[in-house]
Amino acid sequence: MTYIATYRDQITRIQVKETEPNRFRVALGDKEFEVDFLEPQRNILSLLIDGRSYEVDVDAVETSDNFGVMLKGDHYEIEVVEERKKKLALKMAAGASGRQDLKSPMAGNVKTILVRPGESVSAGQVLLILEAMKMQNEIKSPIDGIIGSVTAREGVTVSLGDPLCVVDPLPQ
Amino acid sequence: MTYIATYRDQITRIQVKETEPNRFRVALGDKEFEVDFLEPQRNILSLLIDGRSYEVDVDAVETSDNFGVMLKGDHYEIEVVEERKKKLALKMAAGASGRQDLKSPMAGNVKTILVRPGESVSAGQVLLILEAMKMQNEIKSPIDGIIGSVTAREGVTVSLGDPLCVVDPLPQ
Amino acid sequence: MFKKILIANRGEIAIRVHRACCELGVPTVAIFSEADRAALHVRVCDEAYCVGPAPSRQSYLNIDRILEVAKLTGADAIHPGYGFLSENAEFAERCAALGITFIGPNTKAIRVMGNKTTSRVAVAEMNVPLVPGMKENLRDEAHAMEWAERIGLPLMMKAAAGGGGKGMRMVTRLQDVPAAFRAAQSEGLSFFGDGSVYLERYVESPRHIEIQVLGDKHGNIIYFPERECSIQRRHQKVIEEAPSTIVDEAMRRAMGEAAVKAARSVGYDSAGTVEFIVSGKSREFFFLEMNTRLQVEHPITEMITGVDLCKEMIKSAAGDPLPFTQGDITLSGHAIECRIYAEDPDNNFLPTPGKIVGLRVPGGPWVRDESGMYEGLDVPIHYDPMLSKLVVWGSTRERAISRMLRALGEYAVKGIKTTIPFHARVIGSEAFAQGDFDTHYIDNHFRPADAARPMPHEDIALIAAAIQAFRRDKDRAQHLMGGQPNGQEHSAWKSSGRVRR
Amino acid sequence: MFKKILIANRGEIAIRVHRACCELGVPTVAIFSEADRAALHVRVCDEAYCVGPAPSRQSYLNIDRILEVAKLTGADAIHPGYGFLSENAEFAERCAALGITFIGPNTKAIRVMGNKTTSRVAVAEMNVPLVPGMKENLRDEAHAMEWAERIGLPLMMKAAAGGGGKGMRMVTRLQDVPAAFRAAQSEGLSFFGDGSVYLERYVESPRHIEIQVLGDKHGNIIYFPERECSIQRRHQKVIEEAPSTIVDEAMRRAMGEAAVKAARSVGYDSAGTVEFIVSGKSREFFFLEMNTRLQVEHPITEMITGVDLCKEMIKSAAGDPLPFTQGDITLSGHAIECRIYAEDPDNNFLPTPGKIVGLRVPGGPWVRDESGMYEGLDVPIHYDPMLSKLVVWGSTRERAISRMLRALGEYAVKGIKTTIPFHARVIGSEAFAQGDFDTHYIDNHFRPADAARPMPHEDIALIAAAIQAFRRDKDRAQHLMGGQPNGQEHSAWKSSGRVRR
Repeated sequence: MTYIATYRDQITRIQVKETEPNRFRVALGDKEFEVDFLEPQRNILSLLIDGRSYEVDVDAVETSDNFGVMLKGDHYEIEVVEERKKKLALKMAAGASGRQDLKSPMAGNVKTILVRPGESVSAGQVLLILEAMKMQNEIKSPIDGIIGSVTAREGVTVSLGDPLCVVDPLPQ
Repeated sequence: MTYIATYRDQITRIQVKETEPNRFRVALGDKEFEVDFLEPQRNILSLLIDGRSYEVDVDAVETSDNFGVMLKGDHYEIEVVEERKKKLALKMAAGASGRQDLKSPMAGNVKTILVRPGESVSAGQVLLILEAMKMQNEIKSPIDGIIGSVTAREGVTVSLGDPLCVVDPLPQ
Repeated sequence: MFKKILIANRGEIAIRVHRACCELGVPTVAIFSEADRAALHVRVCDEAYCVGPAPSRQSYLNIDRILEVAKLTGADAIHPGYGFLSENAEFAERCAALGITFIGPNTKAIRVMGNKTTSRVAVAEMNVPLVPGMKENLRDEAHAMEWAERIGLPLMMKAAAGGGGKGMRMVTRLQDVPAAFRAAQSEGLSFFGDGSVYLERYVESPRHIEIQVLGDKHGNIIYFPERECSIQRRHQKVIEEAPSTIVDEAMRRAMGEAAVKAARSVGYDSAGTVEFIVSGKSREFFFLEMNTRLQVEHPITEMITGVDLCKEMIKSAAGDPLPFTQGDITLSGHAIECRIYAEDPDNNFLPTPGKIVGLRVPGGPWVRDESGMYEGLDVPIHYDPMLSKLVVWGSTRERAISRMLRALGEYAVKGIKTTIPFHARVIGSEAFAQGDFDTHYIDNHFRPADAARPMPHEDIALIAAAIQAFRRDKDRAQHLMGGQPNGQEHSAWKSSGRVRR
Repeated sequence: MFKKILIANRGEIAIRVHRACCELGVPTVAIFSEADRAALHVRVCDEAYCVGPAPSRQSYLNIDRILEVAKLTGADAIHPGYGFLSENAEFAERCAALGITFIGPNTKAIRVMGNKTTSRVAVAEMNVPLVPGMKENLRDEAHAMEWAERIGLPLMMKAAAGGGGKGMRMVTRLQDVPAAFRAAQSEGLSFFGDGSVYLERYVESPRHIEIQVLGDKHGNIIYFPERECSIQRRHQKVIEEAPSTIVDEAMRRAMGEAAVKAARSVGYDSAGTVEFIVSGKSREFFFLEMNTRLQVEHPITEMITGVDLCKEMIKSAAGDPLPFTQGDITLSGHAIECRIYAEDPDNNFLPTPGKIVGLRVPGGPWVRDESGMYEGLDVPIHYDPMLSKLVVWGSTRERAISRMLRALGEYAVKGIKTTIPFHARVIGSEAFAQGDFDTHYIDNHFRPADAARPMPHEDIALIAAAIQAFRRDKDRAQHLMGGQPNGQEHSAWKSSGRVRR
């Protein structure tokens, strides 16, 4: 199988082949790796690559192509999509708008909402304040734009990934 | 629901009622207990009974009515059967023979088999030797009897619960 | 000794106190909020009672309900841990009124030391050095300006009831004094219900160094070697060590004796901590405040002295005289503590409540884990994000550092992000190795450099993600064809219990 | 220091050695058998290579393959741990021939001390006391009878190459001498390939007390305070503590000096242990044997002295002189170790290989877990059943005991039975509290009483089982009706991964 992996806007073509049970040959660009694979605990992998031992914590969700990889103290957010599917997605994305769906980065309480639908906001402006574990956290606008809808309600608890509000880009 | 629990040949009638989610009223003979129940880890229970906190490790198998309970360092092997089912089982058992199916008490290798089918054995006689973790363990006959069949084979690995051999009781 | 101790706290400190009680042979009563039914302290204590809904004010701060449980269970003492009711004089008095021993100092000590102004007055009378500044509160902006000119710049404007970095404003220009006065006053009012504000000199290259003291009900007070707590993020301690790299034997004795004097000023009779601000330049030390409770970072003092402070605190509350004198306290080796938080260090330390789906704690020689975590725990959103404290001891500071790096490397928490890797990078930094830091180190120097660090294992991360994608796709294909998934017990694409954005 | 160390072992000791290397900044190479691909040491070491199939002879004892891996990886030293190749002189020589440092003593020391007869001759020359007996091997039954009469009853008939309780026969009547001779000879032949046998006096109320020594390549040898290892089951150590309740300062020094003499007899230059048998009656001590490796129970010595023996052993092998002298070694407090086995103490200690489906390790002050376990590990049937060593320190023996009881209570291993509760009952026994035991205590006194102990929580066990049965039946009923199982994430009747008989 051939995949397109995206990490920090950098795109890598990866070929994966299972040569025997729990052995994989992986081509990363023009580099090739033989991988002795084991999953001793769910989503915790033990990889032996060229004799070196790596313990890799992978967080994956069934409905998504995003993998959160924790490896020797560093976290990598990687999107892995099958090559054909990725090409299709890229074509479609070319026509998509720059609408920003802001989702809650954590579970918490919506403390204060500072904007209303229709309001103009600039990139970096604080839109609302979430509270969790005695800490207040500001949610900022990623772009200059106009508030579309506000889903969050003050005093109401949100979970990780819940929609908070929508920012539409300024008309071109 | 009403159950019959057997622990060390002692029989107790137990009634269980779920009064609200995670709350149970349990009648044990003529004693009654209110139980605040939680299963924070699979098959590890946290029970609050009359304010006292108990952590109980329960080992259960889908196909069996036997529960292995580990509680404050002691292990209890308890059979819990629904009352009607138990009455039926007792009736049937009354007609059953005393045939002994010896099962392997652990995973290991069959080191030596000391008996053959048809051979007379006495209670406590060593029938075969199992080896695991560098230890040799003798499997003894629980009764005076005659060896029926021998399933174990020397040098072959067995798992916990695998049949080893059958001892038939002496004719009455 | 007490017959039964109620532990009026949660998390790792409830576990710590339970362990001490357990070793003393005293049964314990846990209290918990509705959000904490599955918490470890509920499971390990001998008894456990729910005291109210999730918000602290309705549960862990619910004095009436907690005292009810104490009466119901026959507990004759209450250990408050830290935070919550630990420095609440009213609670201590209500315990006393019911004949229940509050395991902490006398109420006068709590009251006097609980206020920055009264505590400064008290210790000044004992000739404990204070940061040059004022012993009264400011009346108004004009009064503030007058004092600012008298003390000289740079200055700190402080709320008298403040703490934990709240209600403080640094002032480097005289014209900023009125605004700082108003800000500190309003923060003091809103956070602590007290708008009193005062001024003091700002200490350069400031280090936060504190002295543990231990007193009994017979007038004995001793001090322990210092704790260095200058590694802070936004005024919150992150890493502590003992001893400090800038304190020598003479300074240790001087600070210890000053701490005992401060404690004597309020007849201190329990475990407590006298905090000093120390100039990294001149090595002068000044009294900051006294915490009238067991401190989060007490384990590092335990590791270098062999004294179980939590246990001695309980014994002292029970009326036992201290079993040792000042001369018995010796310093051996070096200890470090890292506070492990449920926060994402690569995302501005956002809290990361959620379910811990995998846990492997470090072990081996001289590694101590003080934790309330277990595999399967759902870390609630309602409380402080500290998950555990990792403590190591080594015969030298270098060995303690290498041991802490080793232990942090072993610590695997799956399901939520934690500050474990961040600690490893701080401890592994050159400035930490040199002992060359002050309280601004993390915010001003370390974090900017850390954000730009290289990520050397990108290839392996890509390989791991690609293999998991491959196995997921293979499972899906086999599932569609009605086949069996491949040999592994759990297929790779199953959720690990956490929803990702 | 070495550039890279290969660890020729598995289980907890491989982890222990890796931790020491990690703290010294030396990368490690793990080796593993096909049965151990999922073992923790494979996952934590920097590199890992399979050296053969499950049976030890084809993997962990496969000298050719292990040395191949060392060459391949560029490892310049090999740590053998204990067991396996740790006392194999041929292996040490083959390492040397390849220019690889064997982390252990010189080969002569291994050879001389590896044989009971040669070791007795060597230490006797240094005037180390021996159990009254013979320094040569028995020729035949007649010779045995002659010596038996000379030494006097009771006697021990011992295989010269024996160890671990194998190849030993106690003789209380002269007429049993010929049979004991034949039995010891045949066991010696079958277990160790050597039929040499000798006789010695049987020591009454015997205690097993041993002295850790540490030597370097510069002729320095020091000793450490003793370890008391008399709590044994079938001649296998179960619980160790340091110091011993029957050793005072003068006896400690005498035993230490004797141990150093024994070590000097073979120019000892590494970590090693001199084992003594001590009469609980007369307190005389006699040389038993010297183990030329790091001992399982080394951590208790570390806890009472602050010395990291594993690290010092590696440094000494690298040619470093010892960083301390005899006078620097001081004894502080008390330490206890429990060996946690995968055995069922209520079923004649049958081995319990299987999958660990839940694990919560004890933590908190002065608790040290030396383990190769993790949640999800399938404990293989091929190797020693030791899962971990639990070690505690306390300022007094009483505190160490209460701490060990507390830690054992916290230790939760789900999926396989272990000896954890058995340890708690031994440590909690009156005889242990009094320090009043000898090597026969467990087998002759404790176990009979233990089997008859009360089981006080039968009601709660019945309630728990009944509720789980109820929940299972409710789930089944709802499943039949097409409904959803009740709220809990995992339904109760699912297997916990273990098949029960």
